[in-house]
Amino acid sequence: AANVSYAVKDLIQTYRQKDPKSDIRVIVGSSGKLAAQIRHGAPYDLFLSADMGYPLALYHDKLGLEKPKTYAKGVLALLSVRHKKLSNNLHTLLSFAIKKIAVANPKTAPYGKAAREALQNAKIYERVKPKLIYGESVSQTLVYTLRVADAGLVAKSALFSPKLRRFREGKEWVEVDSRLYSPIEQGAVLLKPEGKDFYDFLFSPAAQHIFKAYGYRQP
Amino acid sequence: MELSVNLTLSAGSFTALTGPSGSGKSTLLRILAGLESADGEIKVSQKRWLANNKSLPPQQRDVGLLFQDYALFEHMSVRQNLLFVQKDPALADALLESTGLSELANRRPAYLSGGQKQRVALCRALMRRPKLLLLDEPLSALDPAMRLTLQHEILKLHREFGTTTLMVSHDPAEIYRMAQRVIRLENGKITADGTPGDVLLKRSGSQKFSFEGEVLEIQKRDAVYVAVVAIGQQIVEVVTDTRTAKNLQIGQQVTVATKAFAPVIVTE
Amino acid sequence: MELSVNLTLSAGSFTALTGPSGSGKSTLLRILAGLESADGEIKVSQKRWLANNKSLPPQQRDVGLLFQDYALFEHMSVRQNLLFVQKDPALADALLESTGLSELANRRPAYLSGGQKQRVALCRALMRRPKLLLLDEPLSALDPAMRLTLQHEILKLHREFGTTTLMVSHDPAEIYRMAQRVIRLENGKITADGTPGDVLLKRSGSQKFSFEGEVLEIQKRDAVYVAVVAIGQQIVEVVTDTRTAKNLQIGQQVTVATKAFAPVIVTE
Amino acid sequence: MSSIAWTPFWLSFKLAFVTTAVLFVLALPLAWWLAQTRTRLKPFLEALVSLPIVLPPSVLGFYLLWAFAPDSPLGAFLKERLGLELVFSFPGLVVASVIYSFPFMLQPLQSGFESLNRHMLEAAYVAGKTGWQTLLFVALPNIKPALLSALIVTFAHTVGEFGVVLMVGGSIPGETKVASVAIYEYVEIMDYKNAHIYSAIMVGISFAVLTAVYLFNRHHRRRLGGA
Amino acid sequence: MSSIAWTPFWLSFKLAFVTTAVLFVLALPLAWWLAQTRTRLKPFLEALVSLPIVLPPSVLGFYLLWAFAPDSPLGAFLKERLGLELVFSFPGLVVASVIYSFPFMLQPLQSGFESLNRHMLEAAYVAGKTGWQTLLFVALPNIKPALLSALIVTFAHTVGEFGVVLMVGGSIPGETKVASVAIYEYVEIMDYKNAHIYSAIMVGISFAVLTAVYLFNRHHRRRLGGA
Ligand SMILES: Nc1ncnc2c1ncn2[C@@H]1O[C@H](COP(=O)(O)OP(=O)(O)OP(=O)(O)O)[C@@H](O)[C@H]1O
Ligand SMILES: Nc1ncnc2c1ncn2[C@@H]1O[C@H](COP(=O)(O)OP(=O)(O)OP(=O)(O)O)[C@@H](O)[C@H]1O
Ligand SMILES: [Mg+2]
Ligand SMILES: [Mg+2]
Repeated sequence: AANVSYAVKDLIQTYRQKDPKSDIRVIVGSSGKLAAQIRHGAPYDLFLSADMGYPLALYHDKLGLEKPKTYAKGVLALLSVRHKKLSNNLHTLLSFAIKKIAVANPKTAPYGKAAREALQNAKIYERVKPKLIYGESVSQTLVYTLRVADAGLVAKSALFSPKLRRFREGKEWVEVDSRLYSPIEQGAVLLKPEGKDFYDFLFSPAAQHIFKAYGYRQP
Repeated sequence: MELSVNLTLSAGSFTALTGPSGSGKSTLLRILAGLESADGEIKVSQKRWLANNKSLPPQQRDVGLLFQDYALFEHMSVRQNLLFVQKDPALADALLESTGLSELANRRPAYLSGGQKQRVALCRALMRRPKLLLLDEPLSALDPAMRLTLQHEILKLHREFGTTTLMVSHDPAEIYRMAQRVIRLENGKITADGTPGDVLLKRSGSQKFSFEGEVLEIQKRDAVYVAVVAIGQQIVEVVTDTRTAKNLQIGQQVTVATKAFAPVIVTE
Repeated sequence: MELSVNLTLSAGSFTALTGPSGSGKSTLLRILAGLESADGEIKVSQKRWLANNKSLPPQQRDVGLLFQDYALFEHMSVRQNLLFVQKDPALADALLESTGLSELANRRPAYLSGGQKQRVALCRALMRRPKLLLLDEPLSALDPAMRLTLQHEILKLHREFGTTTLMVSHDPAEIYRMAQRVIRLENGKITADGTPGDVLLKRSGSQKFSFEGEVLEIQKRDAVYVAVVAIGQQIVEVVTDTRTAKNLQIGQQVTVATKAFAPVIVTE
Repeated sequence: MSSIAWTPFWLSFKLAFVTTAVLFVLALPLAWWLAQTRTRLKPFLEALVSLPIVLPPSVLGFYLLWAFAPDSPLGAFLKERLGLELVFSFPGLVVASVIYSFPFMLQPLQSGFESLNRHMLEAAYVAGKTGWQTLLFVALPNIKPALLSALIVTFAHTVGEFGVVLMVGGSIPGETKVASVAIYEYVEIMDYKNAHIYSAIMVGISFAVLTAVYLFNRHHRRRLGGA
Repeated sequence: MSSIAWTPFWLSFKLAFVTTAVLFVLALPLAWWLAQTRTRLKPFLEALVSLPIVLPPSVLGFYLLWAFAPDSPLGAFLKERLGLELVFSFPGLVVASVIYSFPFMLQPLQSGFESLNRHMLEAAYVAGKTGWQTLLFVALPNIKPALLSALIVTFAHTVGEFGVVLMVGGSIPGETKVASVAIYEYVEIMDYKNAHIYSAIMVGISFAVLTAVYLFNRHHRRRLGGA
């Protein structure tokens, strides 16, 4: 999943301190594409997805070595770089000043599914629906939010990427109330024995600390 | 090679341009049509077509040009080729009729014979009733009969349209028949300029009736020798004595003449 | 129009093909070269080139064809055009020399004049020293002098290569000079077949020396009238009496003859 | 399986059609000019107009989004002066596709014009025809194979493109969600069955359209007795 | 900013070069044949060979992945008989690019051949040249504008393509991670600075390559005194 790519950089650095000889290559892509590739023999050792669905599907097809586990829980954030009067209340989105809201595509992206759920539970989905524009991935949704939309529901982890660190919580972005959507469980599945070490490392306190620093919740 | 020409054509005149292959005839025509750039000046009835490197574009020159390689519009039928130049169906049909192309009016150029293409190109050049008509070997691919017919046709239209015509031709008889003036171009320079009579006619001293010819064959018939001589496009037999015959060689250039009496014209 | 021809050419002969525009001359040549499909049979020295809808491909026919529209290889220089056909630099250079193209050997066809292109096409057709040489109006774009030179050149090579030649031409003198046999094609059928003498020569009764000609001009000079008559490519002046002159019209077809005495040949 | 939604297909072909038409109008004069100009800048211009295809489509889309955004100078200009909003709208898709597919239309036309018999064009000039008339009535009909290839490649490519379109258009159903985006989504969510069905329909319609064009062309050529 | 990794660029241009070369060899005879055949199937064949571009690249990539996978009949055959593995390998990228870019090479060549002067080809036949000799030494040099356009569009398009390549190749550094994929990834992880730098390099190199080709062509044409 693309949304973990920021955290993964730090994860690898930490892992390297432990095991300097290791050579870890990261391949970034949408979960669906990567899943299709894995199905057809991609030489990947480990697959980090944005949800549990893809890892489970692979596991059921006997491509995973063990049952997938949740390595982190994603958090949904409301970001607006133009309209800076935000509250935890999603009802801000009903404001006339907000004409376009970027969300990830609920069909393909877990964060999109969560965003829709949150809007539904806040009972404003039908009213904001005409304002929604859909990004195909985390990054596309972010690009929309930054450039053309007045607000966006994005992955909180992305806001810790170098480019977006300048945005501050409470000012440009707020967390969306976690009760409004079911947890975004990001699952990992081990594909080859070679990935076992790093896979185990993901669940170590050191790694979990990094995930936390990137805005994820503990599984 | 440098093309350097100084020339005045009087309005409504019919001038022939002749000269060896590669002497610049086509280039001269193309310059007049505005298709080739040149230094110097072209003035047509007070209007400057070319002066000080300013050149009137071909569109505004009101010329008709028959390209040596025809350059027909490949995607149009014969008739469309003419009508594209000028929406004048009456003229188009008349031209096609007189060039024997009526039946081919709906064919495309790719399906025509060489001579048929040439005739279409001729018709097309005439469609605009141009002020200046430039014909680059317009009849070279045609048989003598068709050639003769079209020579008359061209002359007729030349007069009818009041156009000034410049025609490239290699055929002296054609030039004599059609032009009031001949210009011979050699290596880009004018080497002869005058009436066809002056430039083309061979007056051999006192002999009233003599031709340049080439011996093609010498036959012995009964007691006499007969030399077959080609004079232009005509082939004639001349009875000759044994001594002369013995000295003749095939391919030799000779003069055929009647010595004592004048020739007469016999009309049928 | 249907092309229907039954023809035997003897090996090593030189045959001319003539006839009006669109009569099928080029098509016949293309069929012989294997470029056009046809029903029937072609047999060349015991070998079947065409029989029962089985056609020998052009590549295996060993012919040289001069296309009426030249069809030169546009991306090659003049010399490369020849060498592509046959890697024979000596022959290529000799041909270019004798057609006056040596200086243009490195030019590309797009930069040649019409007559120069035609000469390149002629050279190219000869490069293979073909068994069957097919020339489609090979000299039509050339001036009389060049034409004469190349007629001799073609004949020379025809003999040297021992090739069988079929040449399309509209010029009777050219045919007489070059061919042993003439075939006239009209509307796809052979309407005349014989020696040039039989087909082209006009024997007008008892008159030994007479021509068909066309009156171009009638001039009054002193007391006599002079008629300028075009006979083929030659222009002659005939002195005529007043009564005859009065009856003559410009453009009229006349016979010019000497009645009493035979003409004589004068060699220079 | 849910019933098939036809709107994406309709949108795809509408987009391809409009893009091809717009591109034809834009590329035609430029191709004509490039084929005839003698400027020394020609090689640079030629390289320049080929550039839209060396960037990955989604990256190009990213830059276009940047340029079209309402707070960018261009976007602001377009919005205020022309009332045009190019992000997340069908017109935006058209503009993006036009930019991306430009070389596919330009190149065949230009090379077609370059191989025309120059005397034929000159014959039109001598006949008093302007450059435009010559272009439309003489040059264009005589490069039919190249023209056909330009139209077909542009059309097919626009039908298939989705990187630029997805970025600039944002997959709005009924507005910018074209068939290629729909198929992409099915593959993403591993709904392979629908992906297969939609792909098959897409390929089927395209095949029918292309065959029809080629058949028409063949028929037309025959009727005119062309080469 | 980390220092720039040049390998993706090297891979991109290697891929584009190999693809263009392979496609040229494959498309040339087909284009020649299609331009000359009189079979009634021609319109169908022509439509068929245009199809690879009507599918979205990543969807085409998906199908290719599926076909090339070692457990598919084709993949198994290739692996066992030829020792070729086409997924996640450079040869696989080449094969995928070749399939996807096929119409871009074929179409210009075919339309070039279709507008050649037929008598010129016949002159070669009469001179005893085989079809192949005529194709290589007469037809091809006479469609230079079309040939150039075919090569350049194919090359540029392969450089820019990433949908198919990403799917079949899987972004393996040094093997299948070409520049377009690298840029795409930078955009994906919102490292815009690097995305800009890589895009600029990509556009810069491509511009240089294309300009060089056009300049060379112009120079060459001049030297030969061509039209
Ligand atoms: N496009 C061109 N570029 C350069 N030189 C050319 C071009 N066309 C013709 N020439 C040359 O210019 C000279 C004059 O050519 P032009 O076509 O005017 O001759 P021409 O008198 O018409 O000959 P012909 O009777 O053979 O048609 C020739 O030597 C020819 O080789
Ligand atoms: N490609 C073609 N398809 C159909 N008909 C053609 C084709 N080429 C020529 N014709 C026609 O066939 C007839 C014979 O043409 P051909 O070219 O053999 O004539 P030709 O005797 O060579 O005439 P010319 O002296 O004018 O060159 C003409 O009526 C012509 O219109
Ligand atoms: Mg000329
Ligand atoms: Mg002919």
